[in-house]
Amino acid sequence: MRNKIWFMAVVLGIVAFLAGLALAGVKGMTTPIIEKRILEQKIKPSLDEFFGSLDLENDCIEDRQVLDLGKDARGRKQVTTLFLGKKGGKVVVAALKTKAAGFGGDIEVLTAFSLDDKKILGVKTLSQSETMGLGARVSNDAEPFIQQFSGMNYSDGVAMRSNGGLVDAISGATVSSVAFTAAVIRATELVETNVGSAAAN
Amino acid sequence: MDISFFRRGIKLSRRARPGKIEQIPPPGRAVLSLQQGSGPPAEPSIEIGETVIVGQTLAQCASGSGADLHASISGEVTAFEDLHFPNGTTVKALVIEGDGKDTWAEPERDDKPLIASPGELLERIRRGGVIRQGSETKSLAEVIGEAMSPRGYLSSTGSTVAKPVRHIAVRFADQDPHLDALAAMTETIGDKTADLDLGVKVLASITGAEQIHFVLDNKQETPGLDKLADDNDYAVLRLDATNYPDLSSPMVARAVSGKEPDTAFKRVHENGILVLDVDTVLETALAARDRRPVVSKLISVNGPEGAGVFEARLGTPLADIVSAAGQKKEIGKVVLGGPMKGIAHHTLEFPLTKEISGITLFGRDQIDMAVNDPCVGCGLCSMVCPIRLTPGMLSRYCEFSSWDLAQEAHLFSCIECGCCAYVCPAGRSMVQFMVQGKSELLSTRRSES
Amino acid sequence: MRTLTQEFTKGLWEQIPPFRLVLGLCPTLAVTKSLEGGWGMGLATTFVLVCSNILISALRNVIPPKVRIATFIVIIATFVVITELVMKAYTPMLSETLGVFIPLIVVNCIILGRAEAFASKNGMGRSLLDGLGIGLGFTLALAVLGGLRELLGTGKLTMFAQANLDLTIIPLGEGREFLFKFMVDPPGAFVCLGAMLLLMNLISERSAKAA
Amino acid sequence: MTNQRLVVSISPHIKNGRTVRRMIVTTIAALAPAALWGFYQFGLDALALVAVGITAACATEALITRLAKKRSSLGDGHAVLTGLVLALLVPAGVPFWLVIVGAVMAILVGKMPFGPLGGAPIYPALVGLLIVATSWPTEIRSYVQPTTAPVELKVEGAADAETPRDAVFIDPSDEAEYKTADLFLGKQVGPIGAISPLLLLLGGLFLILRRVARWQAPLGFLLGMGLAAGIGHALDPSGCASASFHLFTGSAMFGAFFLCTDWSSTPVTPWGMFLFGLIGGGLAVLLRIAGLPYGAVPWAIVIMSLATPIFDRITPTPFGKVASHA
Repeated sequence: MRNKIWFMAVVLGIVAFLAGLALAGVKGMTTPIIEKRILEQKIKPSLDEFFGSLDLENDCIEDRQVLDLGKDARGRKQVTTLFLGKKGGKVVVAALKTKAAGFGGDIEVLTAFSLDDKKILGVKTLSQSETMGLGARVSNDAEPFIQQFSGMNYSDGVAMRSNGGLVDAISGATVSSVAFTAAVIRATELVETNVGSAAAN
Repeated sequence: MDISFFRRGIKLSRRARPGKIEQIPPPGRAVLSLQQGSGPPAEPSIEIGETVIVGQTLAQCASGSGADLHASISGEVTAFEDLHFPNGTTVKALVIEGDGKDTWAEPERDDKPLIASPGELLERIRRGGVIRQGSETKSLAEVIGEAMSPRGYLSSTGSTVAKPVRHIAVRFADQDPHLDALAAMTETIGDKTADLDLGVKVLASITGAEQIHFVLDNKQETPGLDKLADDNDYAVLRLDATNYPDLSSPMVARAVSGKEPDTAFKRVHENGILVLDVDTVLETALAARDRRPVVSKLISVNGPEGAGVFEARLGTPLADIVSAAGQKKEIGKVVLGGPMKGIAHHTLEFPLTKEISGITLFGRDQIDMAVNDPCVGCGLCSMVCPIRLTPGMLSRYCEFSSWDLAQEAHLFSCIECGCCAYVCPAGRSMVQFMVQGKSELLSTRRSES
Repeated sequence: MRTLTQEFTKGLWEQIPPFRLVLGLCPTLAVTKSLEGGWGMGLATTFVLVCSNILISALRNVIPPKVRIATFIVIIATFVVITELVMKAYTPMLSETLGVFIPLIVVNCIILGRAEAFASKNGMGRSLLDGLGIGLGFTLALAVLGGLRELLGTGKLTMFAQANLDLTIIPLGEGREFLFKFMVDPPGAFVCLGAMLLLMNLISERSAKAA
Repeated sequence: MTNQRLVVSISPHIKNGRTVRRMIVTTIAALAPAALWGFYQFGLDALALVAVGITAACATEALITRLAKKRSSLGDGHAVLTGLVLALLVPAGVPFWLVIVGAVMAILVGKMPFGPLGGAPIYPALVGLLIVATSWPTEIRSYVQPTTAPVELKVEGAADAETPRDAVFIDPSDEAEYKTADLFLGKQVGPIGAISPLLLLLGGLFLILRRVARWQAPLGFLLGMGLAAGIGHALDPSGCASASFHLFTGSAMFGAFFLCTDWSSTPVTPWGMFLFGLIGGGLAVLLRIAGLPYGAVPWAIVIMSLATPIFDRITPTPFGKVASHA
């Protein structure tokens, strides 16, 4: 009997079915925990740092929105999360996560905006894999390169100095600096196009 | 500088030419090996106790493939003796106790040898005991036979197509610039140009060669030869003998024909080019015209204390020749042949045979022992290898028994010239690896077939 | 036939996976940047190994021989995904450190190898001990390698980052992250692994001589 | 003359007296002018670094041979050469311990596991150099202003002195500041022994004339760099500096004559060596354009070294063989 095709199919099917059940159960139990962990451990400290002094009315982690960024070159769906902070019933601050290709891989950046005066509140590297000692300096919050974004007016657009803007690169790490700046620029564009409608909601 | 940018091979210093050939008197006792050159030993045709005169046939080649052996002194055949060759084989030798009279056999002179048929001439050469000198010492008759119809040889490609001999190249200087027997002979050739011409013509008649080439060292001044070449339309080629191994058979073959012969299994002559030394050609002439066999030999001695070119009877103890050269001090190493390709022997108590073209002596303090350190990969050997192999890799393949790789890397094309070992900074005995690898491969091949 | 104790202890020295079996080298080289990575990976593998060994041993008389590999893979993959999800939920930092190498446990030759060579031929008890022994041996090897590399590379030992159990063995100057970064780089893994293999061989050679 | 003990050995019975030791001493001698220029430019610190590098390399090798109970291989001078090359390839401002670690790693990781000499797949000094360069990327860039540098471009936030290559990478218009003649004569910021293309060129030619090195690999390397940089410059002058700038800065000359001509880590056949150099040179320029912050030339040569067995397969057709048969 053990060599019959139907028996093999049945055994394999049962094993696969039980495995599927087990996985579905575990997945159901762990997904909410995982999501909460990511938000709390990676985003919240940064948001607290940027918005902590503003006495926001709401918890921006709770009031997050998922932005659909369309599809990338390979046809995969791209999304990012937009965090909005309200004061007096009005959306005053926003933060979102963007990424751009750097020297050693994607650089993921969280950019926080103050919407009233169109200023960048701050930027923070969430993840990067740049050359240590050079490009990796983008993850150091005290780096002048990172500091220079705070308070920058974004309504006219952010740009590198070589493109006629105000951003100075880290010496010896031009690629990483450009990538980092590109991520910030992308964030400003997204905020400009999306926050108006988001605030109306 | 001993290594050139543009040319493969190495540059060796030239010895001052002695210019004069000294005669060594016939020895009181001559030991004549039944095997002269590679090939089967000859069968003795006389008994112990018989009295012989110079030039009398002592032994004949059995299969008709080798060369005969003749008495080099007159006297009584007293014994058969075991002779230990440097390559480890033991061969029977005939001992003649001389009577001091040096009686010569009456030559059967044939004034018009060129009328004789090629087969007859070839037989005269064989009976005259002529041996081809140079890298592969072998009966000349056998060499010619092989060149004209290669048989019994397994070629690397498996083909056994007969090729006519188109070129005969006559070498007037030794391959190794440290030897100068041929050069001395060339310098004193004056009255022998007729013999030379005859020898060349005999060979051309046997083989049907179309073109004769004289290969000379570019430092040799040879008005007689030039005139001979002019009169007979022989090509003269001058090479620099200090560029070792430009005078070796494959290189000479390339120089005369413009084509590179396959050096695997030493089958240079199969490409229709026969490279011979001048003394072989002269011996050929004597054997064909005077029916005079080979009983003496030119030998170049090169030692720390004395040097010179000598003519000695076959069977003369090498020690006699060496002391005639003025060598008195203790010797550390005896090499039969030149320093680049000669074979070291453990004793001077060895008779002169037809394949010995020189003796190189080293004092105790002059011996270069192979250190055989691991290959450092400097690639100098690849730079000098005249066959364009990568000896460094090859030696490692052989060292670590990667026989298949060695064969793929054309191990059998190696001509064992020794250039790689000469330049190797790690002191590896490259030639030993190659020789060992070849014999290992051949014995496996033999046991497989 | 080995005794039950030997079944367990063989994985700790005699057949310690990366050095003796020379299996599972991919995670060995990739995740041993830190002590935590080493033991984390080791324990995750051990868990999968033990679970799959027990289950495969239990089912060994039911599984048709022709589809056994497929079945093994399904079982192993299930445990791997469970491990991955649980680690993401409860030990997120460790999970991030190990990254893609947790899902890659599926193709770890040790696990499939033990399933094929041992669990499918032996009873559940023995399979459990075998899985545990080999798994702990793997954990030990990875932890030692990871600890060594981390110590040389950064001067620290991360016991369990989530609980802030780091030890600074060699204090570094202000603003410096690495002591000897080469050691935590991939080539350093090869050098360390080579050094440990050398050491293992020296020790066993010496003990063989003494015996 | 009878009954003496005679030596029997295989041919050839003479040698040209070339030994590994002599060839290494020649190499060291060829490096000497560039090293002396480095000492003059960077002062006693540079000299001390070189001394430390050589001592550390020799000590490590002596220790390992003793521990392994092998014959000491110090005598061939390769440890000295390794320490010297390593120290000449670092800037004069690096801390001593960095050179020591580099020399120890060069011998321990790069040389000894592969046998005393001749087995190393990568040039041992480069192994040591790249290990320390990846481990301490900031320290390895401690360039020092030389005594005679005519151009001093300071970029904010940079180390003490900026190499021409870094300056031009950040701002391509700076290339005009550097005179080709100054660069060629060795008036520039850079590693101790690699700043003077002129002296390195002379040393390299000396090596080639002494037949310690062959000309194919250096020619190929310089050609490869020149071509790649020339094409790059023609296509995009702001993205790629001119060929002469690439050839005369960084360790290009050093790499061409002293790294590409190593024994065990480079091919031995003529075309193999030339292609090794050619591709290596192109790769070096590519790495520079891509912005590798340190060691484009060493990295390029290391990468090529790993491909050496492939290049070694490009053997010439042996004498008398038909080309297609090979």
